Amino acid sequence: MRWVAVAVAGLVLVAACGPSGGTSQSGGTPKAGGTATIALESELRTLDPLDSSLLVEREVFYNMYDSLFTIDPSLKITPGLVKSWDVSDPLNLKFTLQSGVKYQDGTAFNAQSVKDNIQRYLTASTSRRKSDLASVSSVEVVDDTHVIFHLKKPDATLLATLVDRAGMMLSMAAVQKGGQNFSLAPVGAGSGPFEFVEWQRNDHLTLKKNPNYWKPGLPYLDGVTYRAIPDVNAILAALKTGDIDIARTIAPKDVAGIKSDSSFIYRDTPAIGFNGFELNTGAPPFNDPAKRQAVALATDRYEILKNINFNIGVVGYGPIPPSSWAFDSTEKIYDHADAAKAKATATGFTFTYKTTSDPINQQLAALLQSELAAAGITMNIQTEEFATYVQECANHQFQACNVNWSGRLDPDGNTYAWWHTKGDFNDSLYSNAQVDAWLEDARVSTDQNKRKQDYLNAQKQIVADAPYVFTVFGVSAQISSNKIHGFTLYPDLMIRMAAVWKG
Amino acid sequence: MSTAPALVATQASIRQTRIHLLELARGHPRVILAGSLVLLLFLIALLAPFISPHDPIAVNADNAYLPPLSPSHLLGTDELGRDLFSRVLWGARVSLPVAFVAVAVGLVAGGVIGLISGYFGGVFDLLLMRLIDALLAFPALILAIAIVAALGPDLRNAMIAIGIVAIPVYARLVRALVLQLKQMEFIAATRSLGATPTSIILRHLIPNLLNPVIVQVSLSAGFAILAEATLSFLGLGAQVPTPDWGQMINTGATFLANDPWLAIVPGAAISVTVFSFNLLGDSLRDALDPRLRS
Amino acid sequence: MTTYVLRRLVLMVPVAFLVTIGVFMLIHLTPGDPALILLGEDRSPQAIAAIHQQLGLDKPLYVQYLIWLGHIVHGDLGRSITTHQPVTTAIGERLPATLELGAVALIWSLLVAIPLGTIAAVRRGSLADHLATGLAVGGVSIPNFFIGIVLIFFLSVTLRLFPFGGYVPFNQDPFENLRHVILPAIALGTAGAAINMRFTRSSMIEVLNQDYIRTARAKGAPWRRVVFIHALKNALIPVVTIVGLQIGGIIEGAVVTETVFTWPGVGRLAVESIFNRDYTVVQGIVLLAAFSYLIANLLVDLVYGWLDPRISFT
Amino acid sequence: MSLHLLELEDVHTKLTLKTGVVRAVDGVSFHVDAGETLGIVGESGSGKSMTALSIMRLLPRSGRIDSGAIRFKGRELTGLSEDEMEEIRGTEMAMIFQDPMTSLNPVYRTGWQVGEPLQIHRGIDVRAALAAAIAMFKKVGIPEAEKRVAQYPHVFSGGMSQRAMIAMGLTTSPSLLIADEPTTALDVTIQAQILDLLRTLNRDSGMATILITHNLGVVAGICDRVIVMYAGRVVEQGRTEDVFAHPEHPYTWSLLHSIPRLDADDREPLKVIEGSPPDMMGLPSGCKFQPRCPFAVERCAKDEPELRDVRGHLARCWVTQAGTSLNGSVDAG
Amino acid sequence: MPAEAVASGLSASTWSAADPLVEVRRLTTWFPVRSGVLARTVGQVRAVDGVDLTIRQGETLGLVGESGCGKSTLGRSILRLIEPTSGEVRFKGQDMLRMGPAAMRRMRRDMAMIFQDPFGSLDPRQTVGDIVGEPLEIHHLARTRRQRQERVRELFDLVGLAPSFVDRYPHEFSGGQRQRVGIARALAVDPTFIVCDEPVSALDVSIQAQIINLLERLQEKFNLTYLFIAHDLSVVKHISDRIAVMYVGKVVEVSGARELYQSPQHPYTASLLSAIPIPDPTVERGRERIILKGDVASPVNPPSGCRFRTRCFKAQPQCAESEPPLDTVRLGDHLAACYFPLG
Repeated sequence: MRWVAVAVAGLVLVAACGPSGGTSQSGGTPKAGGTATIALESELRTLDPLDSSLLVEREVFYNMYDSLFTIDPSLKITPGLVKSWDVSDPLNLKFTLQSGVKYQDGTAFNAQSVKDNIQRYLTASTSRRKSDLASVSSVEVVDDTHVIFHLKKPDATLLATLVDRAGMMLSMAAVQKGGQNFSLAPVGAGSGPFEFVEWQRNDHLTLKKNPNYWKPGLPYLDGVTYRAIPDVNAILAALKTGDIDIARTIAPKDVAGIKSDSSFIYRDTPAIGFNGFELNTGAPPFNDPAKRQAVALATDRYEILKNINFNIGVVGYGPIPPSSWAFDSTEKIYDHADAAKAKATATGFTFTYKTTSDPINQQLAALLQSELAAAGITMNIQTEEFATYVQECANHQFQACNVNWSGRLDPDGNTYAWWHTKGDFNDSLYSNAQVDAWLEDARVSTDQNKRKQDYLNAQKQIVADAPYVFTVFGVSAQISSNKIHGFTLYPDLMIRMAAVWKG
Repeated sequence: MSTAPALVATQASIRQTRIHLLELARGHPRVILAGSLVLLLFLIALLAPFISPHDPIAVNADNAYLPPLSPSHLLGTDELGRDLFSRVLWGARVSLPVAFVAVAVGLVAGGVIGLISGYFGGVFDLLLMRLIDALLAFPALILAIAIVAALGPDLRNAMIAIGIVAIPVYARLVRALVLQLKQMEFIAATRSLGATPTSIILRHLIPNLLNPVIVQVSLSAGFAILAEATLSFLGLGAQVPTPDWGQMINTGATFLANDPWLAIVPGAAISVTVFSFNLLGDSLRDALDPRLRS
Repeated sequence: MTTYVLRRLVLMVPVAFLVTIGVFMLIHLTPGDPALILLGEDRSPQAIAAIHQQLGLDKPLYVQYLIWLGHIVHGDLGRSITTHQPVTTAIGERLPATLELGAVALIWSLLVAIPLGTIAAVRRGSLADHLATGLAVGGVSIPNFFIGIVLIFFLSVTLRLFPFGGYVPFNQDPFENLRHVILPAIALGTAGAAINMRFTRSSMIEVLNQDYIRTARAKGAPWRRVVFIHALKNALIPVVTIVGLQIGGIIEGAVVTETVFTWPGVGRLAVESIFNRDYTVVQGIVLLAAFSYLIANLLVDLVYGWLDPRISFT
Repeated sequence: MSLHLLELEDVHTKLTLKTGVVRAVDGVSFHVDAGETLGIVGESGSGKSMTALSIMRLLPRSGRIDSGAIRFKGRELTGLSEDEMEEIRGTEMAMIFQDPMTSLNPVYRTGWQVGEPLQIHRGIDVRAALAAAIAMFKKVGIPEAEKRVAQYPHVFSGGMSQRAMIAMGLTTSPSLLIADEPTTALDVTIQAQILDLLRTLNRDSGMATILITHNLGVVAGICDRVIVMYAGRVVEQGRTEDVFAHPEHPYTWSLLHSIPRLDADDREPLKVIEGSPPDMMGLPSGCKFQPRCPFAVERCAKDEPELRDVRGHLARCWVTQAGTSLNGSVDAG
Repeated sequence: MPAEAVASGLSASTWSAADPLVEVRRLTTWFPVRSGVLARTVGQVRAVDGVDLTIRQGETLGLVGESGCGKSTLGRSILRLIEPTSGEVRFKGQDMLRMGPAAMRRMRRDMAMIFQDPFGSLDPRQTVGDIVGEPLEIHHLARTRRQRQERVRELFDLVGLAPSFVDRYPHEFSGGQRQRVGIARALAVDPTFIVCDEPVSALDVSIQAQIINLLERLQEKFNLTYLFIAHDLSVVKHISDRIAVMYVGKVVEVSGARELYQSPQHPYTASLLSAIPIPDPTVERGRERIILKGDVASPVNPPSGCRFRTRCFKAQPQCAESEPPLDTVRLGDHLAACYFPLG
């Protein structure tokens, strides 16, 4: 089942090195009207940011709901529903809101609405946003357009968090009206460029233009339709038959063909996640650092990039990708595979590598197997059914486990959860007091340079200790028909449709 | 993975005269053709290590995506540069044992249930048949998927799952045949001589079940291979880098647009194999079916 | 006849009960935690525990089973773990697509099977017969996912004759609806066509050997009248059984086809739900499939009795 | 030229089977006149049913009339097209079969089936055909005819089914009825009813009947003339009284002496015909009965005798043709 | 054979050779007709419905009746191949219906059965030698393989089969030969009592006499007792000492064979006799025939009183009121269940 692999948002195997940064595409004067169909790699579960956990859900939300903050293509925090902000006091963040914004159901967006939304995310029993907002103690309404976020402790990552679902503002009236069905039909709930029309589960989700969108002139399109196509080949087929206009992912091997076809547009930019596999430091054989290092040394990232990813993307060196402000290209510990050095470090051991049945993961496994064999390491492949694999990896019942990460805007999201001793994603049971200290410091520090240094230190140590073998940094791509214009590529993989128009 | 083809076979009835299978084959060219095909498949499976030109799992990334009829790669190579011809030959070593084990599981478990249910009747029959009904009512593919998910996806578990799915077919077939046989006079004759139930089952029932059961075994071997391919296609069968046909289609479908042979070659291999077993079963059934004889 | 139907319905109870135990045990004993799937990248121990409590997964298994059983006795299949939709809604939304696919596949299979099977039987031993028999064996030998892949590749991607995958409801656009259903229906119906053809053929051959066919000929009935009036009705009676069972097995049969063609039906929902450990939905679908199988069996027997006057239900 | 209703002349019918060719009917000649009842006796495989099916042209797929002439009312049948044959079947000639229960189509009402020949041949509508069926039911002694025509065959007993079959055959008032073992599957008391019915119908309608049976008692009771068949050949033919009183073929003779007679007074062992019925794939040379014949002489194994007149009827036997009386020879021996 | 007598049970001593070999008392075998929601039994097929019968040592008792009258069920019930519903079957004085499985198996050495269908009664997958040898194996009657083979050859010879046939399979034989195999199997255990269930009805006319004569010869040679079941009254009359006539689950008349033919008492017997055609045109055409009306009554819902009354030409109101017992007419050995016998 291909789709299961995509269900964890991280498997962005469409990786590429495109022109980094500025990625708005010019194509003449924008034209209003028309609709666009977008492929989703898996079906959504919910349309409520409150209990969302899928990448594809976020993608839809960005076009229905507005967040307090937004990013620009270089990942810089920019105003969203918050017009300006003052974070000089790390425990009391003062936000000035946009005025005159209305939700699609006609109710006004104001400070009280911000407070209510944050309150809902913090208290609702089904909320998945609690850990996002763990640092928030309360929201104070100063007046209609001013709020103060009172924090329990300094949180350098909060603004980036509020770009995402925890910062998405919904009309409480619409939420109440929707009742139990709200997550399936959030009618008029957002303030974003498009509003909900209908959701035919497992077939399509339709949004229509919000005629009263607060950004003048936008959006251009009359509507957007999403179709869940849980198979990269099917997505390509649907692109070619014209059944869809825009996709984010196709199989890497098809990229060259699309690029050379003038009826399509292919562009990409480095994404924010990382790909590779975790090694369990809590159990043999990988409780022995030498064996972990041997695996890291024997892994030929360039071969993987070439054979599996068709040279789309760049080889991966650590948790922080090129799109991030904390990225440092000088840190390359395991650049080229070195079987001899790997052999010298540790050889002749056997381990089992867990992965899913996704064809690309399977190819990767077969390739890795043969690469490690060159260093005298025997890698057994165990394909697991997705749910089993997730559980066993989460419960540390593995030796090596193929898990990718879709990435977060702030470097904290790519590091703390994974390699802090108490991280929620620390499947490898990695524990290093120094790394813990650096990651904690980076969380509370307000000085970006200091934070960058913390992350570089931590990254160096993590890569050297090899609880995770980084292979490839992926890309965020636009794959569309050549009729699609005004598309801005963001490293976070999200397809933002407000400024897109059809020629 | 519908059970319907198997159900068709349960129409088989006991012939009153003894038929030697070999004797039968002589009058039916279709049986000979199908038998030879199946034999050939077994030979390929047996000799794969000797006749395949390359190591089926040797990755040679520089040699990937060679089209069929490339020098030294008759059917080309796959995405990791492995020789497709060798992989297809080795695939027989996966599929045939699967068929064998799965059929054995279904036959033994289903056969015993059918024998007990049919011969002793009464409460046994009532209870066992409800169990079989429940198994039949349980959607087969979903059952197989769930069993494999529960036991973990690998070949062994796929075989067990497919075998379990095949149980009702054998239970019903054997039961129906036993009920037919029980009505026959030679069973009454043996009982009138004072034979014990065990001896009746062993000496008279089982030998007379052989022909229809052989037909069913052949048909369900085809079914098992198909089912294994389906499970592997869904990612629940063989593990990489095992050269399994279903697994090869699963991966190969990714490359359908540019390199269609990666899916079509293993697809053809499955189809030919299943066809051979089905043809054998079908022709034997025709040969044995008194209704179809003029 | 009412008592016959009642009796059959009563006999279904233990079978259904066994199915409930079977599906419940199977899915719950399968490793994998729905909470982890639900949470995805947002997992934390607290969130996992919260979900467990919310879904009642922290209770002993037998208690969970009894609670579920209690609900289904009252016709409540519960709510989906992943979408919180009532299971009946989740299935109900998908059912029309599956039924349509199944119906079109069945029609296609019968359109092929009955004429070919009849011709093969009447011209037994002829070239047409050998071809038809070969096709029948071939039709059940090609994996339907493979047929699907090949159809997509040639007719949809390469030749662009048909749209690729997806589903358009009939009331939205009947023509598009039809265009979308054709390829998956062919992929799904091929095996059925082969089986039904084989069945029609052997049934027809058997009927043509019957004494009453000789009687009809002795009356001076022309050959066409003998085949279509005297033989066909008798020959199709056993075909009804197998077709009925195919109808009962639509949900299961469509699993792979729906996956290959991204057809939003119950079969795909079943697979997704197993993989997502959406216990309630899996249980609901299996119950539905089991019931449709059992009811189809009952209906087949009733139709059988209606077609074949020899059978009475007393 | 011919005055006979039906005349067979040197008819040969072959069955081509996987295992070989069987000459099921091998040079059979006989005739039937209007109003008479001709019995054909023989054991299974003797060719008596194949003869009947040859006349009706209802042979199985493997069967074919190889040579010979079948003339019905002066018309040669063997050369007729299937369409022309269909015109004759069910109008001029009717046939009833051994197992009445399986000879009726289970999914149609009996009345419809009985009236069907009229629909086919006379082009009348269903309603009129049904009325005719009711009349026929009454004629063949099926009680409650109005109710019975609406019933399906499975509720009919064997005797009732055979009556319905006879009714079906007679709807078009054919001039010849071929009854192939019409009572074999029935109980004796029912057999007596059916034979009684056939006798009555025959007397009332002037229709000719060919009655095929293995039961000599049935022949004795109903037939004007009798033909005895063995291994695809007619071995004896003549008036029933003559054949029974002085059989001139050893097979007929042995048959008559080997069956227990109800009216026999003694408990003598039965006279036994040794051996088994002939294997049609490997017939002996000479007289086909010769291996089992108690009277066989040397010549019998070499040459096959012709069917010749022996003391007033025809027999195919060297011994009796040479003047020996079978009754006498045994009585003497 | 004293060892056998001991094996058969304790009451053996009370039975003497002058007593009837088999005594059947009030034997009833009903088959349930199920219907309704829980497959409750809604009716019974009264296949055998209270039959009394005595079979004397060394005699042949013929049992005739039309299809479905229960004669075959009666034969099988006597051998306990079908479990009777109630009644007694005394064999050499012992009630077989109350015997345990082991005792019953021992008892089976003394009795055997010959079947109608020479195709169905032989296991198609065994050689005829194995078929005939099986009873020897079951009852351990041959110590060695050689002994068994020897005995099988002997049996083959006895029934007129070439001993060289032992390794052939049933389908290689003709009907008559197969019936001989069946007879050899029955004789293997050296029984005293054989139930012959329509042994010649499936055979060709020219073969029937061979088998009838063989059965008669064997009876004489081994002092066998036969229960000879057939629908053909002329065959039964030929072979039997006494004849019992069955109609719808009941024995309606029993008498000596010749006596039955000459002066049948029950109207059913009379019509049966009259219905049987005699292969002699002069006799046959001069016979006065009783043509019965209608079909045989249903064993599920038999008519009240005398079961034959619905077809009987002598029926009176009394016949519907009560059922005449078998000894309604008693002329010595000749019994008939009829209020208005033919006299």
